[in-house]
Amino acid sequence: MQPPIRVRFTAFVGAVFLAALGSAACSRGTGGSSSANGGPASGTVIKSGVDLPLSGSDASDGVPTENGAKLAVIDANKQHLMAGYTFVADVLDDAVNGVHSPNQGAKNIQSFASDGAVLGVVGPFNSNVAKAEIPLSNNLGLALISPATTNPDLTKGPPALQLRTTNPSSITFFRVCATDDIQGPAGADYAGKVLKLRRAYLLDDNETYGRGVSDQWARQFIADGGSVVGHDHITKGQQDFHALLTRAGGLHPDVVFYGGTTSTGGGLVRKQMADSGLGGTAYFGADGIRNDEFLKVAGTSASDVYATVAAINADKLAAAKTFLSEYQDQFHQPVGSYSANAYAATMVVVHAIVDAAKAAGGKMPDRAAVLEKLKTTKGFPSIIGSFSFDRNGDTTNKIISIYEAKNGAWMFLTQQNYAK
Amino acid sequence: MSALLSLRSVSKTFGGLAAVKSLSLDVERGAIVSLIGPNGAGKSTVFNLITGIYAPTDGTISLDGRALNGMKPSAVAASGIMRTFQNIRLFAFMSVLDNVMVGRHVRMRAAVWDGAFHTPSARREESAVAQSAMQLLEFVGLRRYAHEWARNLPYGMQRRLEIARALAPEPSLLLLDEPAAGTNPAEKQALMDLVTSIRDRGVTVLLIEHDMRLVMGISDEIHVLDYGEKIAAGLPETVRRDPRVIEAYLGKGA
Amino acid sequence: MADIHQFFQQLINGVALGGVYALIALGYTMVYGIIELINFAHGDVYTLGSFFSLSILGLIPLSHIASGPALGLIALVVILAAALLCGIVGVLVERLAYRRLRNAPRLAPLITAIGVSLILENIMQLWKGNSEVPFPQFLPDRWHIVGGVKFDDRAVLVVAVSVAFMIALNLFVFRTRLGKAMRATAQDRDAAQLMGININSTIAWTFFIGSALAGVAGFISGMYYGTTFFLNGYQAGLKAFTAAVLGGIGNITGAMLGGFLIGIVEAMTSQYISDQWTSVVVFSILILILVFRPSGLLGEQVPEKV
Amino acid sequence: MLGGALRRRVRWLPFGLSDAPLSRLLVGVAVVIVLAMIPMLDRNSSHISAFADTGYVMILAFGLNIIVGYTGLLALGFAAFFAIGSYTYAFLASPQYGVHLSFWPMLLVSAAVAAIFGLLLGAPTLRLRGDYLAIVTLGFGEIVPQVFQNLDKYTGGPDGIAGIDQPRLFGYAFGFNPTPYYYLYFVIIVICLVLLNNLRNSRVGRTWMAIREDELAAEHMGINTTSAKLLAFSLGSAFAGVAGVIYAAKLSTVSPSGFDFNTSVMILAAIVLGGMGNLIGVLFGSAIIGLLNFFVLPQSSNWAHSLGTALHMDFLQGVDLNAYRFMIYGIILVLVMLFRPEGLVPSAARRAELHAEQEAGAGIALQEQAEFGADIP
Repeated sequence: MQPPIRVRFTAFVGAVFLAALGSAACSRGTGGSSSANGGPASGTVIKSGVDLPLSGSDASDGVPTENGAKLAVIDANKQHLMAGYTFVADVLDDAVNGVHSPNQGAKNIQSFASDGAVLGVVGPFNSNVAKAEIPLSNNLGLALISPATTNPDLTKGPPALQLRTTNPSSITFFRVCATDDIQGPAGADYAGKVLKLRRAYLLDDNETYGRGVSDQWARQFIADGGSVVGHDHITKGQQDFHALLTRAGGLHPDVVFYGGTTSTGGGLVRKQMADSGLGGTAYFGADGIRNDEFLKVAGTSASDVYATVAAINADKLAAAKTFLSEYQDQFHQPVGSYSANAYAATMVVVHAIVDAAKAAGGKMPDRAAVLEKLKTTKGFPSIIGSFSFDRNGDTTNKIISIYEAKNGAWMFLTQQNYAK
Repeated sequence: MSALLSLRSVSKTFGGLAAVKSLSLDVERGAIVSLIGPNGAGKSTVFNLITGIYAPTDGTISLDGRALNGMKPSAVAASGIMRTFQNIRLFAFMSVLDNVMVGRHVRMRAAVWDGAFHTPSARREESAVAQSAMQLLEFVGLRRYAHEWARNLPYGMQRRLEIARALAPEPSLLLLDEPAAGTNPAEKQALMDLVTSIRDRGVTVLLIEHDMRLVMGISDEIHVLDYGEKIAAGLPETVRRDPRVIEAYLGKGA
Repeated sequence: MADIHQFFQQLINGVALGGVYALIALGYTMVYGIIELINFAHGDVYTLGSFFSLSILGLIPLSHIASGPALGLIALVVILAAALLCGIVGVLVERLAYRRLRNAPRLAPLITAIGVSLILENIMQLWKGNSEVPFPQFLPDRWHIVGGVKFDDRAVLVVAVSVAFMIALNLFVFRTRLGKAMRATAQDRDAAQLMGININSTIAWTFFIGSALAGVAGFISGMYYGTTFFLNGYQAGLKAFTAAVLGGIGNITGAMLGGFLIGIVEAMTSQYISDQWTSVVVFSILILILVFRPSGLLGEQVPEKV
Repeated sequence: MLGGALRRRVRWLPFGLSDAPLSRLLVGVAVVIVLAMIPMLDRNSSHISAFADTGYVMILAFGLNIIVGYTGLLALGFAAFFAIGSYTYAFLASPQYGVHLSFWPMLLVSAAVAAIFGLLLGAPTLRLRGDYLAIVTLGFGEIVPQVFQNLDKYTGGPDGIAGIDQPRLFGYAFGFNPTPYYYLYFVIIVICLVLLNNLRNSRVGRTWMAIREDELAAEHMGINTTSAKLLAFSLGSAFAGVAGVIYAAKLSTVSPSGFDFNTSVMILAAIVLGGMGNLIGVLFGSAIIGLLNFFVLPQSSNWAHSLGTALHMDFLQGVDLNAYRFMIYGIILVLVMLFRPEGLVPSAARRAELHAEQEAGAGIALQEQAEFGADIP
């Protein structure tokens, strides 16, 4: 006498596993993501991965940057750079709960690596995400070109060497923006020499980028004759800064420097400064707050606010004219600080792929070949000016621009090239 | 020969309220001793004092000459006193067999790794315990339900299962808290037989019961509590005729 | 001197923050008192309160209204509307998610409450997105200086509104029939039922009042911080729960006291230890209180039934 | 006859496998073979990666199931122990301190460290009532990631620790290839299943369940409930420690944000969905939650985006189902608790067997009851 229910259970177990298996098999090859290309895809697809924070507070940084990368892919296809091949931007979001996440970034790189059609990745936006991704890209031999990560330790010196765990001698991480050892001091010079500020209170979000840029800023600010009256860290996800800012108010600063992004609290801090008696105090930050989200969150407090950006202002460049008009036509929204950089970064990747393909006789190149081409990039003409990558993977084009928030908008003040 | 369980001037007060007042009581080895009294007389408090739920405010409780004061319930159980509960407390979503086996745990030695790796010694122990548990279930007449959830048994059987569980570690003393509550006359008779045969296995029984026929039928000795005080003690016939007992049960002027 | 000023300045920050915590803590404590459930979703009802306020304010052409009294009236209307809507949400949650489980093992409604919390958070995310939402600052920016300590109208508003609602709640619970019914149900549900009290409606009212107070807290925190965020309720709810436990859970006065104390502890930690450690300090207090004095500051020790 | 053969037990098998009838062993072996073949059938490594990640959900769910399912203690901050396990490995096998211990012994070290923290938290708190315990563990779950975040000199702060070492086995480097991790999880899960099933049917397992069913009665049966609960708590935490090591190694990075309340909720949802206290249920529950989290939701966002591109419907481009996965967990928790508190997989098999052994009309009113603590087939 066989109990019938056991048979049913056995069948159930089997059925569920078969179903799982079936779904796995069926969905094979559908790992594609949102993509943009000019016209219908034709021929073999070559992907450029795009890893940026695209949701929540970080979206106001990530989305304009993503647009820049997408536009580059569209243009590359229009120009028919490679016969028989179509370029596709494969976009992944590295924000979790609306804030950039190193864990998610690492996961994204792993999924790019698992797709043979991805020959290079544009991104990430945030330095701590890059810190988690570089060891992976180094191990996997997958090129990573960041439009916006500015922490110097990602490319220079022993800390950078430590990130290249598998192949210390091989560079896989490149960037087309300047770094915080330039951005920080440039901002400090402006604060001290132009705005004549003397007493700075520093606040950072304790992330790679925020901590680094505030230290760099402070060093130069002191060198310029100013003094730092206090330096505190805030915690991600914090909402109430009244107590912290009240304490800061007791130190009587004439400028508060914030190292971090809007998503980690840059806007909220500015907004709550007014409640704590710091309403009339200047606010200085770096590229992490130079976005629309900051203006939205800070509201009426978004004035007397200064921010540096480690990239050129595309509005001022003749070479970027077509880019700017195309961008408007395509996306109907303002360009971000790093849209043009993302366009340039994507173009560098695309051209490296094309060059590598030429060297391989028109066949689809492998990642190592693309990497080699990137390493030897010299005098690459781009909409943000012509640049090369140095032996660390940094751009030779080191421009810092400075902005001020006034009446709910960012106004361009000045920019300077720090290339030696 | 000294008594198995002895309470010496045990008192327990809750706030200002005395639940048990200076109670002394001996339970002789191999006897069936009953504790009776009207509701609220403090009988269950006595059980809770013996088993370590409450610490006595005053007095000493000892088993076989060893003091139990201040022991946790688990230590009391380990020293050889097992109990049942007035409102049945079985492990509802465990099998009947598992319930009895849990009762035997005090005497088992298998540790985590023995359990996880099913070491030979653990396996031997496990099957020996399962076998003796099956024998106990046979003894209380529940063998055929060994693999049923405890909660699926009817009320009377749950009472018997609780007894089997309490007998599992071969205790020297068994405390039964109103085992006949809610059972029908036929079940009562079976219960009387069961309690007698438990005594015949060499387990001393201390019983709280309301059913006078049952108490009078099986007890070797009866202690009567009223308002936390012992008002009478002795053989069933003596207690039955005691005017203070009659008064306590039926009220003055009865 | 400066140190003393700093201390009082922080005290004001702490009291303002504490007022918000206290209002939320009241809901935890009332619900726990009556059905012994940690209503995990309560913190999200608070955030919902600020979202409701935001939407109602969006309907009012604020820029056309200039006079002070009219703005005050608007504030009052928005508070009451947010309270009403949150109260309704609270009652719905109780009806749909908790009532069925009133006699289930304790863990079941707690797990359900976590589920409800997640659902509410995601509804808010769908509604307003997952970034900070600015809150209209329609009250004039007026500063007061008392003995060298500066504070603005919004701090006054937060403290005044929270204290006013706490007084109202106390009067309600101790002076009205429904309040009596709530206290009786909290004492002994079965006995209360035998005395002719409608248990279901009493519990529903408890949820309504607790959630309405959270709604009020949502409005004033929106005014105070100038922004709101769909996940705010999680941390704020936990801290308010800590406040309720600190004061003695089930005890209304205790919840208020606990709320203000937690607020002050946060501000002082920020001033004298480090702002980064405020959450750790608060949650350590939670653990220590539960371990060493589960009855809290004002609660009574209730022995478990054997 | 065949039925009889299938019900027979195979005496010579070790580790208690011989206690299961042949039929179940055959089903088990078949399932194991099928699952072991998945990486050969599906060569998309991002799929394999998703399946592998489901493995850590399963191990965590096993651990939490000991605490919540077997022993009936509601622990809400379980991710804290996952974090402790991950960071222990990250400290001792990364450039952070320049220490590079081998992966394999670290599985045990991290398990032990997590278990010790389980003991430290449990010792003072396990006597608390159920819902208070839940809140204490929740508080602990909040504190741990905050501490990792704030002690930036030692832990890398909010950025966490990157460049964590990856396992090698007999010279074979796992690297970032998900397939070896899939098999590693696979082997560990099979071992866990066998050991946990044994444990459940042993003295320790029965003790836990007795505490869950009636703590006072268990105490009166001579069970030291405090030490039994501590054992459950620390053993459950040890599972989280093991999961943490593999998780950190596979991702090669840890940061505090990976261990927040949401992670604890995900694991709780997994065991509630499958059926608390029931191993097969927990396995199914965590498989469903894991696949949903790592496979279905990320894919479905892509599908929505592709559809949006194809149909020129812009709003579909913005769809991000991933961001709403906690909505799904919330709905799961509420619906399961309201309508099916025993979870999706009640152990029908065991009950059927029991019924078959009883004579018809045994006089027991069998009710359709929730089956906590059901057996594994």
